[in-house]
Amino acid sequence: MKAKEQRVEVTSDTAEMREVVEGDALDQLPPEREDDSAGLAGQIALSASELAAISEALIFVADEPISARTISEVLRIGQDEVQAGIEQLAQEFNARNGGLHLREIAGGWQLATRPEHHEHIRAFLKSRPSAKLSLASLETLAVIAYKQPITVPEILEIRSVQSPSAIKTLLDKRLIVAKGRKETVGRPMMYGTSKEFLIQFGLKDLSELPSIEDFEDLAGGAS
Amino acid sequence: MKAKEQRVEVTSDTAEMREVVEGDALDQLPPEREDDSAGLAGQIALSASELAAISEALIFVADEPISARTISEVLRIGQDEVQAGIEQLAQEFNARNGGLHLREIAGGWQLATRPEHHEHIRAFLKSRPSAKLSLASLETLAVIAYKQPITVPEILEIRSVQSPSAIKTLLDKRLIVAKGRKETVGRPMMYGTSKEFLIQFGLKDLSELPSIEDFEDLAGGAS
Amino acid sequence: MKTDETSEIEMTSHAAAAAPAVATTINVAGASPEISSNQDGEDLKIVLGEFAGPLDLLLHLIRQEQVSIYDIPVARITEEYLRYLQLMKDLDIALAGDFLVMAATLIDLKSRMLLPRDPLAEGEGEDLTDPRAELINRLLEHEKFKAAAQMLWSRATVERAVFARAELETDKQNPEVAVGLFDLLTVFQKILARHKEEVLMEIEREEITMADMIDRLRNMVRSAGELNLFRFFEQARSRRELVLAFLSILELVRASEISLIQRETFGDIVARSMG
Repeated sequence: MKAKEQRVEVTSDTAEMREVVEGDALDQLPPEREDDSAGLAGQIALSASELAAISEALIFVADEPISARTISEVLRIGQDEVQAGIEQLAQEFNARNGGLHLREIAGGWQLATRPEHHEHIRAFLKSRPSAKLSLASLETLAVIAYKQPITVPEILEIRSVQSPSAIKTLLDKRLIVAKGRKETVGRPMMYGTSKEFLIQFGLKDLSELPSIEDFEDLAGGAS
Repeated sequence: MKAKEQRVEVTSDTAEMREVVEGDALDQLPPEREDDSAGLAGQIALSASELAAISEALIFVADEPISARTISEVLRIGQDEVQAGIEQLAQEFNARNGGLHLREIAGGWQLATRPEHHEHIRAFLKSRPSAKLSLASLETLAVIAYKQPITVPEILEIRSVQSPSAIKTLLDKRLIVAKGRKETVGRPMMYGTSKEFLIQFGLKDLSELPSIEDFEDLAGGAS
Repeated sequence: MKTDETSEIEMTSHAAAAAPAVATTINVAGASPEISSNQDGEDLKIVLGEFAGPLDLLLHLIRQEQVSIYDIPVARITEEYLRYLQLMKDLDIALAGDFLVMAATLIDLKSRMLLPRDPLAEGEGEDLTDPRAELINRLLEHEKFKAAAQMLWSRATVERAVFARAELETDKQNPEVAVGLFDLLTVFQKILARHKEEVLMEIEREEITMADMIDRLRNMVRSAGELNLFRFFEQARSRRELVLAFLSILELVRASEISLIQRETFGDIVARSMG
């Protein structure tokens, strides 16, 4: 689930999925420890290498970055242990220098290709770089990222524009989300960046953004 | 007509920025071989480890098993060489005994989880913390959220589509709760959103639901 | 000029004929448009730089004129700014109101710079601040966000070179559409719009009879052999039709033409032909 606090997932047919997974695919599998589903109370004893392997499998299967916490909950194993296991795994992956790397992004872990292979991958996928944000949207996003939570009038004020169309674009692209109301006249809605923002801009979390003051030198010096 | 276009460019600093930025960002990427796009005719010289890494990346992003032949066509490299590279890669992967293995299936290569981990994977898939809604449920939820407390016949009146199963789904997901009976004929049950709903959508209280006015702030606004 | 996209204007052949003349005179904001030789000038496409807002344009002009942001020659910059707006007007490009507001601000500033300081206000020590101060602060602030936008841009560029895995079977089994708060509102608005339309249509629609409804049900079950009743109900356009649909099911069950099957508690109900 993206941006937990803000979103609800929608699916067409969950019941069907269960049947497929449980019925079809899994019957063919070799039996696993039987106490798994039963032993809700007890922890599972896993060797470090088993833990790493299972974490790798879960990271691969998850359709978005998955946190050590989620993995620790699924496996009922201490979060620290899982975190350490994944960090070890990431090191191995990255030392391997293969086609994949394991990275921390948007509060979770993800397997992804390396940037240096992008041309070959694009050639294969026949994909072009995805639609870019307009400069207006990008500047608006920067304002929101650094001033969040912030209301529409405040954003427009900073940018000296009257049209909120860039804000609407960012909302449509799910790069920003509503963050409650401001307790002033009219209780305007406040906005902030989303998990999708972290993913698209390759950030672990917001603290990874350089401080806005770091841009001051650039700004002053330009003239 | 279109063939003979003439361009007048009013240059601007922003256009420049684009180039600069794009230039910058890509410069940060490790350089890729330059003859890639140019050398349609010639083969690319790749070291065995590069070839393995790129093959791995391609197998990873492909949405179905990908054959050595396809890879050899994308990279413009002999098929035998590619095949040997992948087999080597598969051996490494499988010797590693990690969470993934590289397998040959349906005439192609595929990365997949190992059967012995499927129990955990299934546990994870089941645990995905999400309230999953069909479009019908979402519509029903929207009506309830904005018109609460509301009875089933009233929902039906607005949605003009059958909703009983959607209401049951929403009750199951605890997104809505019964809010007493309406004092009319038949005393139908009224429904409203729950605390769980607030949590899922990251709301402090219902007043934080975006209103039509908030929407107009974003959509209209521009004069 | 739109604020969102790079403006592209295609001019007609008439305009193209005049293009060379225009080309030599366009020199606004220091921009020297390059015009490739007009081969036979049927079309003229003008690509304008993208200014994300009036502050962007202003910053550009300040840089163009190579003046200090802390000591803006207001008269000169205002003139350049207005020339740019005039060019946009000449080219018939709709300008966002933002640019006009800024023009007004600049003109106001220019006139205030020309006025001698109010001696009274000076006495109170309030008007000692540069009338340009507010604008300068805005520009400095804007430059910071512009630099931040640039940083985001390069991050996104790198990120676009990184790929996640393709969709897996397990994703498809669990298709997810993330829904945010505003989706809830959008969906609600759509329903209201749809509802309004249906109410209008209902007035004109011919009323269906019980016999029609029974025929419809019979045909639907027969043609498919099996019919999910929810699908049947969904065809009902009004509450009245819904009632008729329900009654027609009862009728065919009573006549043993169909049987009803529910595979799981609260699951969908399926009608099957008994013929």
